[in-house]
Amino acid sequence: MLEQLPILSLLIWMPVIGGLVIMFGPGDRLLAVSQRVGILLGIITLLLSCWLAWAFATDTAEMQFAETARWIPSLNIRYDLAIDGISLPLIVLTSLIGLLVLISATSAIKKRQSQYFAAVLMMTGLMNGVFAAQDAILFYVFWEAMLIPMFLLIGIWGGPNRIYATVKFFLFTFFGSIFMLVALIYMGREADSFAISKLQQLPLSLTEQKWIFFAFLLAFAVKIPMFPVHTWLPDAHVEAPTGGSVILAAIMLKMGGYGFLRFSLPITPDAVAEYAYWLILFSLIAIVYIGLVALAQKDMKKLIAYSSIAHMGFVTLGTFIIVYLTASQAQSMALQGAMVQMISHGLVSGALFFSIGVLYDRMHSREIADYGGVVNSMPIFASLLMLFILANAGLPGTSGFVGEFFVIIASFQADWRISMVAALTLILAAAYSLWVYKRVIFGKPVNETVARLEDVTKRERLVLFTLAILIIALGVYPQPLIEIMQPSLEKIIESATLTKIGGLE
Amino acid sequence: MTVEQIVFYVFATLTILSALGVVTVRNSVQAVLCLVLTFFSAAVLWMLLEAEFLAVALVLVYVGAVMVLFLFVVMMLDVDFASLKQGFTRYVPLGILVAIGLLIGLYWVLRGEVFGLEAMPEPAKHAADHSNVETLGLLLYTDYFYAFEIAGVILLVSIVAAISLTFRGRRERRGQSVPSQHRASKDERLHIIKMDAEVAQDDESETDDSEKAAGKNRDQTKGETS
Amino acid sequence: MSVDLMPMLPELFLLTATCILLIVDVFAKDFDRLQTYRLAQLSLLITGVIVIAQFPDLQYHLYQRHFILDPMAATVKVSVIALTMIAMMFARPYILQRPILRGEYFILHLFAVIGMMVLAGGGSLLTLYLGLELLSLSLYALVAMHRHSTLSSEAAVKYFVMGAIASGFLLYGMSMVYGVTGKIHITDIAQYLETAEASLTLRFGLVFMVVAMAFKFGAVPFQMWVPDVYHGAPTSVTAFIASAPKIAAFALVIRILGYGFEKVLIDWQGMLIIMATLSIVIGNLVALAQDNIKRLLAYSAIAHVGYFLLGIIAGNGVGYSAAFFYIITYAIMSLGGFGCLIYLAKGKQEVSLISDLKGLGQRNPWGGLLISFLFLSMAGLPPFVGFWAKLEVIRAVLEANLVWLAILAAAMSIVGLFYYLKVVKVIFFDPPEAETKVKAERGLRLALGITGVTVVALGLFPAQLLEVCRQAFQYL
Amino acid sequence: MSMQTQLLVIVLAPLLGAILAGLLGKRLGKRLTHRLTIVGVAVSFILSLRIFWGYLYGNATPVDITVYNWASFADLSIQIGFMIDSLSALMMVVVTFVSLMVHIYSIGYMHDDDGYQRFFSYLSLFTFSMLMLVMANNFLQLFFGWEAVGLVSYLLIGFWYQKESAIFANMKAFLVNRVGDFGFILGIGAIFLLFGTFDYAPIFKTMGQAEEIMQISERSAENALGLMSLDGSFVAWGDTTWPIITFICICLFIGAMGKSAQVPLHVWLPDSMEGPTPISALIHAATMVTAGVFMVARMSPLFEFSETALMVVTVIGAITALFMGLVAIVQNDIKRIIAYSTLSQLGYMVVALGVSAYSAAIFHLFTHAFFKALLFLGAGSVIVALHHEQNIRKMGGLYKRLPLTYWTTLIGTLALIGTPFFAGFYSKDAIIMAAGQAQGPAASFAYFAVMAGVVITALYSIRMLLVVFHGKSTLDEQHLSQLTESPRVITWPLIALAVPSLMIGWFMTQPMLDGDYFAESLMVLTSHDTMQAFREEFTGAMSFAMHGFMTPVFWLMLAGVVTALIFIWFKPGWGVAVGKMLTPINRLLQRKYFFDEVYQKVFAKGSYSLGDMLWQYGDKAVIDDGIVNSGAQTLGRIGQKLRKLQTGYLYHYALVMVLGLVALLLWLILRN
Amino acid sequence: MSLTHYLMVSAILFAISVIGIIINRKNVITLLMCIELMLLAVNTNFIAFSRYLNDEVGQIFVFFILTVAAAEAAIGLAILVVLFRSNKDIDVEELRELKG
Repeated sequence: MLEQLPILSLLIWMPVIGGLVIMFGPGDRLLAVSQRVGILLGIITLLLSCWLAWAFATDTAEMQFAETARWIPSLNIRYDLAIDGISLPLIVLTSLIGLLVLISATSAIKKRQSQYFAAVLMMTGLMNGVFAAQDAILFYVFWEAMLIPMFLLIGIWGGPNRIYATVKFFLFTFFGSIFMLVALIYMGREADSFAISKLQQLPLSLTEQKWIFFAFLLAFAVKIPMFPVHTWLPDAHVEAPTGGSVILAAIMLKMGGYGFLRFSLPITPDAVAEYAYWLILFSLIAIVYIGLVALAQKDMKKLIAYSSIAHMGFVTLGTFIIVYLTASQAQSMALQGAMVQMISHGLVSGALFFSIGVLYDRMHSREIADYGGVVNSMPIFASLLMLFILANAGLPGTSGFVGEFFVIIASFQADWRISMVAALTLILAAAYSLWVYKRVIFGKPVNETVARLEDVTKRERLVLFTLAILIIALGVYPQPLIEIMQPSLEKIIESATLTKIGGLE
Repeated sequence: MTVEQIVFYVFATLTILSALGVVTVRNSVQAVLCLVLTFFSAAVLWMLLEAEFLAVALVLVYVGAVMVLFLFVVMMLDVDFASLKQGFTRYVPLGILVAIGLLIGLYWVLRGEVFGLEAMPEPAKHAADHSNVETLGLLLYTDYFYAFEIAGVILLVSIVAAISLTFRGRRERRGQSVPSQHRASKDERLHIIKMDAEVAQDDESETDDSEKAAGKNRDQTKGETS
Repeated sequence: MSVDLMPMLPELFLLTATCILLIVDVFAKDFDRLQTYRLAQLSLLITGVIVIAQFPDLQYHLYQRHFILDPMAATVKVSVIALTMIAMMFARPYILQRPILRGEYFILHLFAVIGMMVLAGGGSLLTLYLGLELLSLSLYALVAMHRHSTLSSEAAVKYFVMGAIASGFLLYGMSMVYGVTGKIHITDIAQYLETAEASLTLRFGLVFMVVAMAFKFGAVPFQMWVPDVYHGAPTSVTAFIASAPKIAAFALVIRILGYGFEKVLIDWQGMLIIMATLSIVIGNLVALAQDNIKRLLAYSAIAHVGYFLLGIIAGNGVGYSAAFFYIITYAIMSLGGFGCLIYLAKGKQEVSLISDLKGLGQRNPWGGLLISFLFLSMAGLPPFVGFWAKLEVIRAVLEANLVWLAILAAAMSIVGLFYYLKVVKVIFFDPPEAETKVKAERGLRLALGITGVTVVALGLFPAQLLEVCRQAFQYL
Repeated sequence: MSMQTQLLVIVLAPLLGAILAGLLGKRLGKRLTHRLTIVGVAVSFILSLRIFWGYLYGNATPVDITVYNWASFADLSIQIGFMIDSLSALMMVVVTFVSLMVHIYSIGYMHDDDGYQRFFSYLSLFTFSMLMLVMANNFLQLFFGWEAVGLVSYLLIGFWYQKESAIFANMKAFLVNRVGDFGFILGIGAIFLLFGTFDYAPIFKTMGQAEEIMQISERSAENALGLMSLDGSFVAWGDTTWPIITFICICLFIGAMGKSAQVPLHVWLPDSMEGPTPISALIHAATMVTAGVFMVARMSPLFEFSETALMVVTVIGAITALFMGLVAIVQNDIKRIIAYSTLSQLGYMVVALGVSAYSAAIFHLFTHAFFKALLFLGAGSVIVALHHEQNIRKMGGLYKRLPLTYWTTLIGTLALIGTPFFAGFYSKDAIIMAAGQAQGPAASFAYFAVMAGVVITALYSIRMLLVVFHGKSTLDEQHLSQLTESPRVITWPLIALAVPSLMIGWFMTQPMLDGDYFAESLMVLTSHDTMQAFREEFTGAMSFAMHGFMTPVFWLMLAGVVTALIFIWFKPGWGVAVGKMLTPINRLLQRKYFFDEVYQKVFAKGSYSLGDMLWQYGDKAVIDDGIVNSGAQTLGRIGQKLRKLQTGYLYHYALVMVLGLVALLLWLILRN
Repeated sequence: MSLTHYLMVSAILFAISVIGIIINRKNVITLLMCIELMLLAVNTNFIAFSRYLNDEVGQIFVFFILTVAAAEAAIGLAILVVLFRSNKDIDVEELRELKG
């Protein structure tokens, strides 16, 4: 029965339209209705995406669940949706995180809650769209459209310095993506089609590739974010409401990594080969430099934000190291590492931001110095946070380990020095993660408020436990995920390692 | 030098000089008169170019109507011309420079090699019975009827616009103005201002202040309703 | 000699209706000019219907080739009429509260529409000039309509003087063109250029004309009037000036440059590149420094003209249709933008500073949302129509192999986004200073709704409009 | 039960106990919690023992079992599985046995603690992790276990999370271990580069072939590696190159240094004594800290092929054995003394590894597990009796009050100092002998170090024993009289550990050192075989023990004992005097060679301030203020400047327009 | 008389009008007059061309320009009146409420 439904469209538009309906329908006046409808939509979205995962054929790199329709015939822009092995996990992740954010918002958000619901739902749908779009312009539309609800999310429900943060966020990301648009149009003209698959096959000279590569790089590097265009992220995270941070960290950053895999590698393989050296260098800087910076943070959210940047450094490292790898095993391992790291970071950073949200809702402070000894009053929370912190530090058995391990091992195959620098994260990540944990959770309660904190509520427990289970499950048994992604990654490797300029010159 | 040439040079010089007068003389009335002179001498040049109808029209319509309108306005506005700042801006040199540059450029494209007699010989003069008016009329009402219609509309617009802009209604009318009453909104009539509650009576200065404020407020309200 | 006047029916009908309305207005007793307003709207509607009913599928040169009827002309006419109707919807409540309320206000709109229709269908330099003047004269008068406002009259004087200089330039250029070619018809000029080399004199004339046209759009360095007039004119008039006339001016440019001087593309292309670059850079940068919202929109208009010119620069059907699309959508957006300002004006109080919009999102979520849509659309963000416009012109520039220009345009649109965001930020994130809810009359809300919905709807489904714009240039 | 089921039960039983105790602890209550976890560990122990028995007395062969496919792609598959051979079987028994004892002991020790259930959960979790480590059949799983035991160690050191020193110590422990892991993971990377797999079996097989080549054709190790094309090398920096095999071994050894607390990564172990004493016994003496030793032994097929790596191992081990022992002499905290002793003993084991006496190392690991756990538990018993007093200067004369504790501790001490017939004697003397047999300067240094270590060990052990149990009590009589022996749950494990401390050497020397117990699991090249002499010389425990009296080792030990007796017992004043004479050295030892201070300043503070600097200057000043914000401001300023051009003067407007016109005309002319 | 002569006269007129607009600080009326001058230059141009091309279209064009110029003058003056009424002044230098 489900096979006949345009399931990807549903995944995109159901939340978007649902969000609009909530905002202009029941709204805040009938908050209970809004909440229920919103969560119901979230659940349905998640179920649908789970069904996708279930029905997904894992033995092929073919695009699946394809939907296609005319959209703008004069420009040959089509409404093409389909997913492959790298889209699917991200879509499931998006739907899941979207739902969890909704659930946690019911208690955490005090003002204009229905609008918050609407924004989150819309964002969920649009992000699903980013991962499902197979037409470059459609992709771009989702990519940019998503900024707007996020902009509002930070701007309306954010912290004191939210306006600076949200404008900076918006401008940074726009700054990146506008050049991508130029590149897409350029290629669309050459290929007479905006279908991503066509663009991937488009023969391009090295100069063209370089320009296009930089345009893409800007877009994805800002989003992911790579050093040195990362400074929007700490600000945005700090000021965003919990849900905003979660979505930002868990999914939005992944779009950068997804972009690299979907666009940069297959479309500009020669330019990638040309510049991989620098990208690897910047990834390593992200890992070490940002790791050190994270150590010095006094604000919990900022710390996690910086740690996100460092973790995403592994994604870029894994993505670009394949240029220097020859063995197919190692190449697969590198990309698998990058992908698993993305999914895992989605879960872990989401969980961490939720946890900070739990604390923030009680104490209204993100300063590490305001906390201490939380474990005394919130033991369950402390245990869960321990798990997340350790996953953040990449402890084996949690999902955080898998990606880092793969990337470190794979990069070793290219050059042990790269691997050595990357492996420093073992120390740095542990240092900043455990140190913040120590200061916040351990010790005697620093003040009366901390001593009187209530442990996690049922709702919070549901959210955190869900993530905890997934984090462990992925760490202990990543094979199902890897199996889904492998054929698609192989295809990417294949196109990324084939030169495009041979035929031209 | 033929008569024609003499006429040309005389009136061309006159045109240019009087045009310079328009931009340089202090008094606006004099400037208008200079402009009239410019038009007159230009009309003579037009005559030389065998555009009799237009030359006449220029004098009749332009000098007779438009320039009179200018004069009329100049005088009606009753501007204290003496108080108007005299002299030119410090942009005079720049302005002149630019204009000279423009002129050189124009000379270059209009120079003898391009539009001289060799390139563009003067056509034979029309016979004496040739009616310039007739030719134009024929064209205007046939080939150019569409443009002619539009020109009519333009004149209509100018009439409507000029009246609409300047007509202020009869002055003596003193009835109520319904539109202005309609326009008024509540908050323009009544200002509700925040005042401190009445405090102990010995604090005189404060009551004084609030009374003043209230009084001021009353004045304001009055001023706006009247 | 009998002439078939049917192709001119829309113009004729509108003119007749306007004349009748002029008389009706004199005798109308209602103080709020409702009757005039309604009749004006009705006549526009009927005109529009006639245009659509007569929508040509070929290019006709009629009335001694002074009048061209082709899809482009018809499209321009329809959009001009539609935009004027919306502008009048915005205007009514605005002028109702100010001493601008006169029947002539609407009648001048109608005259302006006639002028624009003439422009759209102008087949010779003469008719184009006359159409332009008809339009301009109406606009001068409209700007000065707020007779008691010093700002308004100052704006009118500046507009008038600058406009008159510009039309002087235009005429001077036309005279040169006439002198060299001996022709005033667009097709004749094109034909002349087919056979003869364009002399420097002709090109000089072209420069003069291009300057005048650039003035009409407000492209740098001929933009000086734009901020002052947008700022000083009554907001309802600004809304009108900023929308429909731009489309008409587009028609002018296409008729002259696209049809007439197609052969000397290389000359005017260079000029347009210079002007487009300057407009994009200066418009965006100066807009950044504005705190008055009308001026901000004015500078953003300058920037948008720069983007719009990118489409023309391409110098082919694709480019023109891109520019056409751009200008139509921009007209909708800026009409909506100024409409919002009318919507937000409290009583006689004008919205002038950006900070006056504080907390609008809370006081009136719908209004805030619509305004944000419009601003984000102007910034070129999907899923709003502005995005497609930007996409189209960038595509056109790339078509012309001007990659650097595309990149510059893209880069400056970041600056653009910055100041649009500043406004959106004020609307949504700043706490309101006054608690009063914004109330507005139905027509205004409707008009705003139309523009807002259009911006979104076209953003999601731009294909039809794109197709129409493409159709308009199939004869090139 | 099939082998796979057995192994799964061994691993999962403690895990199940841990999960139940952790999640449902509060609901289960204390009694049910400890019963559950003890049953879990007991089951593991019994099954482990059975397997061990099979290797010891039966003829069980190594097993390599895959449990599930963890990840597989591009014809690489990484599996979770178990490799059981004599080595891992031995480790399993040690782990489960000590763990069982500690579980039982903890019933008494932790009786009144609020975190009772949590404690048991951690203990069982540790058992699970440690079993995963020793039973792994591939590097990934090894690494998992490696980190998991580190985690539990972290949790347990910080068990009393309100104690500032504890939560500092646990973080320190984890981070220092992470430094080791840093090396370890690079080693794994190199292994994957060289062998293309993470599984032990193919690696061992390859190395076995290399060994065969060496033996058959009498080639050198390098030659053999070359034939197997395993002789790759990396460019380190410039022209320096490293053979991969050396790189692998050194990296792996860095991991081992972290876990087994070798200098300079030893700093965490003394601090880890902040945790409850049973933990110190289980994790920081018997099992986890020996994981490094186990790992190197497990990797003997690799280490054997790198002389350089073995040399490094020897030197590091020797330094640790000698210098950490010295520190123990001046410590006053009962647990810290034992901790430094542990460091020193670990040094012995590592020396043994370095001289290729893997079997001796493992044997010492084995005996050490018993007697050191015994010592810790004994110390715990004292601590409990004294209401958590750990300073030995506040103790004294306890032997009457705590007889059982005293006697068991005595057994442990005697085993530690290497009294013949006690377990420690066999293993330690074997190591010393092996070191003596080895060639080269590193081995000579190591031989000296371990010999000196014997004196030192005796010195601090006896000192501790005397100060705690004999001598004058600083407690008043009333207090003293209230002291009672610990409950049976505490004493029984002491006894249970005292028995193997006393006797295990007697039984095990034969199979492990003389026999071929490890034949299947350890690889020693003939040229390195330092245990050869041992095997030739002795035929059993008895002959070895008898020989022991005639070696200098015994006399050194005795000298140590006597010195201790003199300085502590007979002439305490001398001790003070000597201490004063050697003030600088004393101070150096008191401050533990300033490792902590230097690390704190250089690494902890250094990286914090570096991070802060990068943040303030790199992120904030340069990127944000320097580029982003100032870029925006510059644009704004340009906008303001340009805005000034709009003067409002009509004639300016006209001027600009005309200028524009002229400029365009000029452009047109110039263009032609 | 060659065409150039006439064209140059009108070019000079054009230049004078441009100068007049730029340098004028007096009043708006002068500006309007300068514009009239400019149109006169244009008209002369057209008529001269018309004569030398022997083509009446130029004259027709002038006819319309004259018409439009008259209309323009009317509206310009009307605006001037409005300005005077609201500002009590027609000084060009005072017209700078709108700037920036």
